[in-house]
Amino acid sequence: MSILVDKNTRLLVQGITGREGEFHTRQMIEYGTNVVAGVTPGRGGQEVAGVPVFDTVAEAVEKTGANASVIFVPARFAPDAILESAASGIPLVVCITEGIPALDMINVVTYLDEKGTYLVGPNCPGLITPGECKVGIIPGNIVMPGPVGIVSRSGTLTYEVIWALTARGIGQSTCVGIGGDPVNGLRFIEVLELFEKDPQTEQIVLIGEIGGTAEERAAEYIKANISKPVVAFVAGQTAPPGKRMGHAGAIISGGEGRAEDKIAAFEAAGVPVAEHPEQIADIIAEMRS
Amino acid sequence: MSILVDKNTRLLVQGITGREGEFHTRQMIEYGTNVVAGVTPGRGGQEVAGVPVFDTVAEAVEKTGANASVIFVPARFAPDAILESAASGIPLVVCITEGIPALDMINVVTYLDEKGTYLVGPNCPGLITPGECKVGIIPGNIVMPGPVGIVSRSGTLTYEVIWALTARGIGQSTCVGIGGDPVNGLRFIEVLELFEKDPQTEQIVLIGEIGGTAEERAAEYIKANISKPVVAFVAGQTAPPGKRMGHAGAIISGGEGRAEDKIAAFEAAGVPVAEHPEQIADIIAEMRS
Amino acid sequence: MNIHEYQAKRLFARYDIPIPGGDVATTPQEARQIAEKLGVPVVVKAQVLVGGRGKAGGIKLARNPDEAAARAEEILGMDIKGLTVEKVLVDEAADIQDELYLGVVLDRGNKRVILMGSSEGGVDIEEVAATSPEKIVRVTVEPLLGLREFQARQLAYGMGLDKGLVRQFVGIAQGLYRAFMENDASLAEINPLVVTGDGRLLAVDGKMNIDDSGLFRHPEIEAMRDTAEEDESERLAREAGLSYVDLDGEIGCMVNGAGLAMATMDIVKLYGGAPANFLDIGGGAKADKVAAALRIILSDPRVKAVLFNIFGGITRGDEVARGILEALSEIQTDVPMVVRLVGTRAEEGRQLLADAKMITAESLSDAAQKAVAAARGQLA
Amino acid sequence: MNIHEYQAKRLFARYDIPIPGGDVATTPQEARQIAEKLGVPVVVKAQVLVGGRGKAGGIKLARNPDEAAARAEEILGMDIKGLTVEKVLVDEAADIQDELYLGVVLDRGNKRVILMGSSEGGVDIEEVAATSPEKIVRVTVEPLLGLREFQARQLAYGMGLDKGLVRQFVGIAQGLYRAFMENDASLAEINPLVVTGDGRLLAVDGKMNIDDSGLFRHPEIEAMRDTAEEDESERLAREAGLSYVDLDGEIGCMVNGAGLAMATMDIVKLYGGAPANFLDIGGGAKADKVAAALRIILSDPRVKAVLFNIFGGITRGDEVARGILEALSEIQTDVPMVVRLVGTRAEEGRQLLADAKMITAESLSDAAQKAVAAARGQLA
Repeated sequence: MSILVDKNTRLLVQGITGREGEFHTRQMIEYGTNVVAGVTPGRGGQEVAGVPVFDTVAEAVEKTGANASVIFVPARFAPDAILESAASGIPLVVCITEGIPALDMINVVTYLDEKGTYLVGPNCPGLITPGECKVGIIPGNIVMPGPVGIVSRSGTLTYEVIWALTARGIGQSTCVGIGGDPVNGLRFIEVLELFEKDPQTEQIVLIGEIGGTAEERAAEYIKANISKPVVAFVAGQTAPPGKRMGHAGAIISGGEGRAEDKIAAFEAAGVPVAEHPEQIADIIAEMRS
Repeated sequence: MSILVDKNTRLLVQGITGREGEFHTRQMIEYGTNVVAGVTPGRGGQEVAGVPVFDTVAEAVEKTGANASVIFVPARFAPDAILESAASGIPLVVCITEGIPALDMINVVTYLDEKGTYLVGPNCPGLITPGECKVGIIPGNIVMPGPVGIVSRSGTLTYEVIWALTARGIGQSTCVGIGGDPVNGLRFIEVLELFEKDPQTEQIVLIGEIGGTAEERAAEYIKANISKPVVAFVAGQTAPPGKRMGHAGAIISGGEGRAEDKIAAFEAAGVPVAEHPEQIADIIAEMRS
Repeated sequence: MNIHEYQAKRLFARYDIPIPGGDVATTPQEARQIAEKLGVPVVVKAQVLVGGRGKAGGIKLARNPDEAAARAEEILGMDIKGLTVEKVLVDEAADIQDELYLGVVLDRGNKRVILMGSSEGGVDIEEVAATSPEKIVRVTVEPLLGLREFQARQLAYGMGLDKGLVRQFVGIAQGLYRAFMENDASLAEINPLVVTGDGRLLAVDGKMNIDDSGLFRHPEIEAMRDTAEEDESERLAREAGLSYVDLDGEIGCMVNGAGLAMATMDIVKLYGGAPANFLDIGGGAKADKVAAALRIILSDPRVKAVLFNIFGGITRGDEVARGILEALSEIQTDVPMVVRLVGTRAEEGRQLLADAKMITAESLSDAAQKAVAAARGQLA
Repeated sequence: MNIHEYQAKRLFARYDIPIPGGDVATTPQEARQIAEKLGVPVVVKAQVLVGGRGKAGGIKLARNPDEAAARAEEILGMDIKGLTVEKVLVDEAADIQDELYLGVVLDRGNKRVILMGSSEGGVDIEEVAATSPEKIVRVTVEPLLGLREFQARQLAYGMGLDKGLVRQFVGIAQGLYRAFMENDASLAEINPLVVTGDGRLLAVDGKMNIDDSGLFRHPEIEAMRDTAEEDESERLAREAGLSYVDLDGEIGCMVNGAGLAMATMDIVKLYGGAPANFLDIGGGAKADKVAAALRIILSDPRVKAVLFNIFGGITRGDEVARGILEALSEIQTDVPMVVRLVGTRAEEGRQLLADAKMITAESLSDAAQKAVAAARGQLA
């Protein structure tokens, strides 16, 4: 078992004919992901990496039975791409694209919530179920199948943690990068809930960062609802207020979003907080021993 | 029993300080309706017909526990008034106002559907549960309590039918005028469903008219779901296509909305269709004998 | 409210929808000048607010300015379904390779705005819907999202549009949707949307209906109202705040409430008569409104009897009676009148009318039968 | 991106929000002229993109043009939290009877835009939130509906606004909401919104932050960017497409990925150092971008050591190495450098750097500790 993606995932790639889209399509196929369709308007009938390309998502879904999509289109077309997948009945949409205006995302996530469509991202590395399915850009060579579920607002920081776990021989059930934007799809809570229900997952790693209050909410949720051990990490203890630290959502503002508050919330919920990324793996290893 | 309104209805009147609002508030109180609050922005603290006036619906609900509202404000303020009631948690909103642009109503009904708020109208006479509660402008002196539920797109035509029933000694459970606009709240189907569940209601009268396909849908629904006898009437058999017959929604256009199609749909569903309003009462009387 | 083709197309053009060059003429000379200025073959099109112009001979091709003047001469003044042609549109003749349909309408059943497209343009879309429904593609607009690009593309691909035209089509669909929404339309239609020989899309015909309830916020559209095209009675009724539709029968009807007014018309027909009009005086009408209504009814020479059917709620029987008397004090008429007053102050109303030589009736059936008999001269 | 008070207020004025008369001066003479033209007492306000101007002496009253010039003289050139005042706003002094707060912000937790109002204006709203949270009224905007009038009224009544001011307030709230939405703002704030002695509402101060991701569709706002106010390194980084924030420490950091960059800063601190910057070179950076990044880091004289932490995914270790070598070929520097390369082509990268006298590290902890030691001169 695992969450969100597995061997049964039939993936559609939006923006498959673009440079990024094509590159990562090849990487995903190489990893073993079942990429069944690509979509680029006007390119219907072509093929990319052996994958048939369609003009519309609706047609691609009809012809190939795609049940997940990943988006590699530029920011100004990405909201439309997300909506197109959701409107076509795809239950899981993963948006890698960075730089989508936050106000555009409000309407998009509202619509997806109404439809019951899962959105991962935007501005995220996607997700991977080791040995089964990779959707997005998380390097396939650092993961291994195992018991640890990872949910993170970050990209490379997540790779760092995966790397440290794998180096200690501890595999992962599913690694989910939920992205660094202020308005996004799945949050910590929804992913925690999925890990709680997943029999394969034994421990959970949560990687947060400054900005917003998602970590505080997650801490409360963990205390009330999660029986599995959780280890947290919060990036940005040294970040100054009012400055955007790379991610659109990584900013301390309006008196909220400080790392210290998030760490305090986790500690109050009984969740150990690692001091640096590699320590996460140490704590997990200790828990498992 | 009855549907939608009864002795427990605590009514709020939006636009209570207007000419129409005040007149009908007095009429409703005279009939025995429990009018607990009025709302007119800027007039908070005043009284109309002994009813306290508030500046906002939220405050009125908080202070008086109103659980239904009726709207007598001009068309350009009515959408906002409907939304204000729904947003304040009122479960039943009745909008008498005529002349609200159809496109404004699309967003309004979408929001109310999401909230689960019932809307009766706009452009309707409201509803009355004889002997218990009158919300709107249906004359109280023509109704009497009894077994017949009435749902209608019309106003005075409904009075005509009520009059004919009462004249024959047949009372009504609840009479609901759903209004003559193309985009409105409750439709025939929703009200039929309520009548089907209401133990007091033994027969149902459905009064339709040209325009749209609500009658056709109702006919299908009756065939599939309604066990109680229904008598229908469709106004506008002599109406020419392309002309709006008074009600914004009463227009045959785009090949739909003809009386003959509606009548045929009812007949196909086994619903007797009266040739003129008074005949409805005759058919009901026969059913009951 | 309906607007003319030329008005609709000018409005569409404001939303970046390509339309043919052209202008409106009210004389053959103007038509010639427009054709000269355009310098290409033109189409001369009657501007009347009714369908079926083409079949009636209201649309004609002209290869040069002289022909344009001649065709305009033929069309201007023509009677099309009872309306006199006062204006013609002189448009560049398009090089038509293909004809498509694109429309934005209100889907009342689903309480949504929808777009419809079809590869079968240039004919009545209802005909296409009846004969080849699979040729019509629909997308539903989510109120939260508006019309999205992907939906416009779905329409385009669904219609089998050439890939090279999709981008143009998306722009046109979005423009038409905006024209619909921003003007409180109930219909906005391009039929045909033409594919030209040189691979462009062109809105050759345009139609737009505006929601009367939304007109208050569009004074520029209200100003487009062609009162010359309006029936005189309907114009007077509109100005008096009455809901009135002129019909062909001989029994004038005055009723309070739209549904009851239709039911009254229907029952007149049921008993062998024919209604001369639909007329709803609305709720709570005062005497002056009633008087105006009666004057309008009596101005129709076909009217052989008048039927008053008033179910008093907010409307008061005595007010209605006063209005009737007011109108009759000015107008000499022999037309027999049947009055049915029920409800609020009906008794007072009946007393006021006692001296006025009215035929009274208790029930609606009774009133209708009496009106039919009266129109035949069998009563009064 | 932040814009100046005067820019925010001019933008607000386009949405019918009343603002005081006034203009911007860069010299005392200009300030005098503006005050003359206004002909009333004025307020001279430093225009800097940082909070706390008032406490720093950047806002001063002037009763006449001479005083305006004198106050401008004092304020221009002043240093406020490291920024030099280049411009002052000379505004009519308002007759302040009461000070309110009105703000539009993005509520990230609920994925909604909200409006906040408070009767406690003129002070930091976070302070109000901390000390008297009941004084803050909030309404949440439904994406389907936008800000509705009833919500603006709820705010007004909730703030205890005088009834006579509610209509004005509703207009201002709707204007501020539109200014927020139509300009892709993340914050739009009027603080204080002043009630004047003659019963008007006036936006005396204004603040607006714009979502960088939305800037592409607002070139007129992009043009408001005050590069003079921008840190030179941050400007260079922005132009190179790098995500960079200048900090006070001594260890320059170059990392791929925002989260990892923050974690790298944090671990530097954990081991007793202090980061000189946040720097994310992004995914898949090529050599030239890496070189630009290194030039920016080395231009900071406080930097005593550089830490490269690259976890290769899309980013390739060899590209990063080439960029480092490219920059070092131009710059003479003695600053010690610690390199940690992991992942894609890390080995190739390490080989390329073998001759460059770099300190290498395997783990992030190791790298951080070595960088801290190097900055102290204990390594290299």
